Amino acid sequence: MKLDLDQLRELIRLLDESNLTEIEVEHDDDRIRVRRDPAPLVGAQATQSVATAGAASSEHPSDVPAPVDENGTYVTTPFVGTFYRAPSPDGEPFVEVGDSIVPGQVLCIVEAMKLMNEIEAEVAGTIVEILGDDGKPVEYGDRLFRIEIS
Amino acid sequence: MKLDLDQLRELIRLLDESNLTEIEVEHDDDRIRVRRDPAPLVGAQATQSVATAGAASSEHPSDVPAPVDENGTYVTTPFVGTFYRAPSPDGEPFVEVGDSIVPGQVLCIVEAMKLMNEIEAEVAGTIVEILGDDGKPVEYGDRLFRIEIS
Amino acid sequence: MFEKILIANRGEIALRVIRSCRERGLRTVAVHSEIDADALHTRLADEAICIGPADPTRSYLHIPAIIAAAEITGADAVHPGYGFLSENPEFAETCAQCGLEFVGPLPDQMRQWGDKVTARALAKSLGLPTIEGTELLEDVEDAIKKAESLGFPVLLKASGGGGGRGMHILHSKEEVRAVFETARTESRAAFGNDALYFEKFIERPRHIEFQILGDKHGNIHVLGERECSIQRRHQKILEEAPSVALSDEMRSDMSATIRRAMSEVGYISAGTLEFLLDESGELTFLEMNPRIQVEHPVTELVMGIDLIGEQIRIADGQPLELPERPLSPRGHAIECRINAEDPDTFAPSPGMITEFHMAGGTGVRVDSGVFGGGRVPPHYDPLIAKLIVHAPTRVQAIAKMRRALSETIIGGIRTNIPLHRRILAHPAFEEGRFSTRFLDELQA
Amino acid sequence: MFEKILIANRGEIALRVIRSCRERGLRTVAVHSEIDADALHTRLADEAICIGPADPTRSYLHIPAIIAAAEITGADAVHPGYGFLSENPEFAETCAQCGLEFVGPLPDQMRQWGDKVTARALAKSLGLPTIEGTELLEDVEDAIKKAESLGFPVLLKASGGGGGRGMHILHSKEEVRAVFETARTESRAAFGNDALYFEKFIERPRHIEFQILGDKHGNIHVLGERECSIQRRHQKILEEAPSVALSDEMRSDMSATIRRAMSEVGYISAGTLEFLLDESGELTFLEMNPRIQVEHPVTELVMGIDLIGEQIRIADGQPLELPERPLSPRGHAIECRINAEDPDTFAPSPGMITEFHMAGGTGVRVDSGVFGGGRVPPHYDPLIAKLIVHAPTRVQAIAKMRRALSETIIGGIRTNIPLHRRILAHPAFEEGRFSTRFLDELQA
Repeated sequence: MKLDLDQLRELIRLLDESNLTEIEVEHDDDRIRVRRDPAPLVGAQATQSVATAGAASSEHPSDVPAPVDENGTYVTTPFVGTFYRAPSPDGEPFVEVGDSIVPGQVLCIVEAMKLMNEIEAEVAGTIVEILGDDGKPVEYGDRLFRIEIS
Repeated sequence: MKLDLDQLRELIRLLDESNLTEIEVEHDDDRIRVRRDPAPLVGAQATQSVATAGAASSEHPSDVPAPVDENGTYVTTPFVGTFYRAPSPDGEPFVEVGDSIVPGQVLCIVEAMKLMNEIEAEVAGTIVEILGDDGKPVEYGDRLFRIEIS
Repeated sequence: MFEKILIANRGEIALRVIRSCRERGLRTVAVHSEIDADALHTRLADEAICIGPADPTRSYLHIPAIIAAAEITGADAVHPGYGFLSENPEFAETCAQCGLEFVGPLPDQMRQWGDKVTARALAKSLGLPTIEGTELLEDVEDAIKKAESLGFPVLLKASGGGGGRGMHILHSKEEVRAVFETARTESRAAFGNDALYFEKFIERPRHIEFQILGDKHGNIHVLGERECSIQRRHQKILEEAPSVALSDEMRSDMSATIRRAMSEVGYISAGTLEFLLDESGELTFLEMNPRIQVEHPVTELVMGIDLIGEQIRIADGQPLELPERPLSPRGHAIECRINAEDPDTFAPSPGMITEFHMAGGTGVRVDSGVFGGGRVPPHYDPLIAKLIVHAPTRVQAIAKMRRALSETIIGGIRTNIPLHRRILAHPAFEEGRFSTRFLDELQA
Repeated sequence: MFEKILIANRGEIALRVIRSCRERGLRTVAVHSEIDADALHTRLADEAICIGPADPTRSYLHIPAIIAAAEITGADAVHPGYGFLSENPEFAETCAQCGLEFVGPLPDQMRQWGDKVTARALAKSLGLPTIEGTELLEDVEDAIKKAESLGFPVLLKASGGGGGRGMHILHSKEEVRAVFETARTESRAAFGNDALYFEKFIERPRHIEFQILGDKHGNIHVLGERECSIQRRHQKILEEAPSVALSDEMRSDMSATIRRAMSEVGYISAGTLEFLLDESGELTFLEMNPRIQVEHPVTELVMGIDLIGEQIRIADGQPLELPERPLSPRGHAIECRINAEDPDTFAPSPGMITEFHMAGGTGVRVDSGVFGGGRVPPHYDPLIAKLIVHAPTRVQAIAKMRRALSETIIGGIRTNIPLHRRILAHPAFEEGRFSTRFLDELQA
């Protein structure tokens, strides 16, 4: 089977848009595989309670570029737990849509085992969408914020 | 998926060369299916013991054209049984490679349940290959002779 | 002992027979149609012979091709499975003439039990309780007279019918008058036989059947009953063993009666006596199927035996090795027939099986004839797999079957799994309160 | 009773736990890594939570993520399966601190039995026969002295080792001198612990293990033994129950001894006591595994119980409902571990499973964690399925397993099925004459 380049380009685009790291298409003896390295986690270096600024920790290596598509960059959660937009029930949200952010800035908290894990920004930019629901559970890798990099 | 005609022709050629009646190729949501009616049986009208000449019997309808490819026409067996090239162990073979044949001519016997089923030619032509082994079992649809149609 | 057995069937029952043969060191020959060239029975047998095109009348029902396949492979015996040629006495006779042992009853026994009216008379003469019924009906006036003496409602049945076809429930002589001639014409068209008779109609019966095995040495064993009331248009969908409707005393009394009756006729091989159980707890003989049945695994599980293996041993002339005293069922077994069909319309759903994951784990048995990537051809029975569970109690068996259905994933075709889930979730089913009308009422 | 259980595992054991939960009406939560997003346990649980990337240290071994998953789903209990966190007392303690019932023994019991030297001393004090062995070795001179007093050949073992790693057979004091320091360094690197000791080396032992269950009410049941001598580099490949090497008297004597010992320590949940059986028929305690084991199904089949179900009932505080008298094994069961690996080189063979047809039919149980079209990731244990058979006798069980292997079709990856076929075809295996060296000798 002949595969034209448009088709291959389409596959690559699909891969880019998704959370996946690999797409494999098998066809009798034909197989197309497009693959990329695992998606990095913006803010993945935030560790329990006290967020470490800057470089990735050895526990959560994230030395690959942040996933960027036409819609911007996503901040995903490296923790399973409950998503909170504010430091306390009555507190002001850390960020709102439209806010400019700088690397190291706390964007939210993911609580697990009574520990408040702060998630920090890794890039400078603007919050264009908040995808997590305040007070609701999040799984590992869930997208929390969409950011337009400045 | 773009399918070029060469590819389609290749599929059709594969189908023609095979015993199949259908080839289906799936590729994600795309599917190509090439199909033909069941392969006709040259000589299929030969019934038990006494071969009926000419038209197909109702038991073995074969009113579709014989399968023809670049290599000629094949005579296949409509009976499971033992293939014999001659009417008796010491007899002369019904046909040899190079022989000219006419429709209705007995080409061989397939024995089953002690009955000698004569297989007749349906077309005029020349025997170019004998594919059955004398005294050996044949399954339904096995090719017995290759014939070049005259 | 035989060395090689040809299996004159396809699908799950062909695999079932291959399994029992292989465990006994017997070689197996599969026969297959062209469309079944990649079917599982074709792939898993030691040898496979193509015997004809997809049309079953030219392959699985074509006696000369099957016998010829046995000849060229040197098979010693033929197992017919169920359906196809399994109840065809001519096939059994042809096997015998060609020196092949037919794994089943004698041809005359197949004839004896094949015709329903003959079978009922025979059963009666053997002391089995039979449903009240009439002789064959001469004409419409004779029919009205016989219906009135039997008492309405009555069931008008075709002597040559089967599988629930050709039956009419009649409540008055007006209905007899309205239906009789049509039914006679239908019967002639469908079965080549226009003989009709009446049976007493039981409003809400259960379908209960007893499994038997007889050997060539005069031994008969009765292996308990199966409950097969969950039917759609007289087609069984879900079966279980034992039946909640039978007490130990009823079971043991009827087993003794059947054993006496079948010993008298010297029945050989596996067979099933089907009964109706009426509201008052009376069992009446319905018919006898002289073959293995689809639902045999539930008996195997609760009785701890291999029915197909016993069939083969019997055909080989070996005596049954089962204990002298009747076996008691241990635990509870349920079978769900998985059909390739729409769960609502019941329209067949042949096609490519894109995904196939059957349930596993403890107490789960899978008898299937298909595989992921394989194709369900439109030419044959839609039964693609049987899911069978065994647990200490009926409540646990139901829970296990629900669990097993929940993890069964079949993609690419539609199946009746949603129907099975509805049945198993129904309070009346859970409580064991149901009749053969359960499914019609559930669907209504 | 619990309402919801989180399963802190993947693969076939996660499915196994889901099955027992579902049959009891318990809801299940699967946790999974990113690469297991489409795995069977993820698909078949009632809820599934992604807890981290493929690397197990960041997902299946990452305690905070698992606890957080239990918190956000409101699970009442955690079943750890085997491997991963199943023998981690800190995990069990964390569960307890977070209000989650850990389905397993108490953390202190896990510690008691987790260290081999402590465990052996405890076993000895409880009256279990233990293999002759030494205290920890101080240095090479101390080692030589102790080896000579024990008598060569001796087995040099790492106190923190397990699964057969870190062991050396030594035949002379020269060999002790040559190996001691290297072994100490290896042990420190592999187990974070350089404590070494000697055991008497048995040339051709069998590996026999006893299954126990203890509840929170002080009841202990011993559920017979398993024969696990078919090993490759101390990894079990094929297991059976019962063992042909044990007489009824040996079984019942050892069961009584174990029951007394485990009652004394008040052991809770499922556990396995592993023994070596030497050529003279003496059983000596090797170690105790405080968890469910891979090969538990062979015990389930011959004893007719659901070990995972009992584990859950025990964790919930319910008393064992097993009979007072020891159960006797019924029939014979064999398990083949199907690994995604090259059957000759044993190199892992991860990849896409293009075709997956597991055996079915009577007496065949399949516990699998994969499906056709699914992928075996390279990050985890290569065990993809367990094929388990149950038959009246060992000869029939072997025939059934051969049959079951013959119809198992797994495409796209390599598996060790050819190795299983070789084992089952070997006369010494058939006759039951083998030791833990069987497979090494077969391969040689």
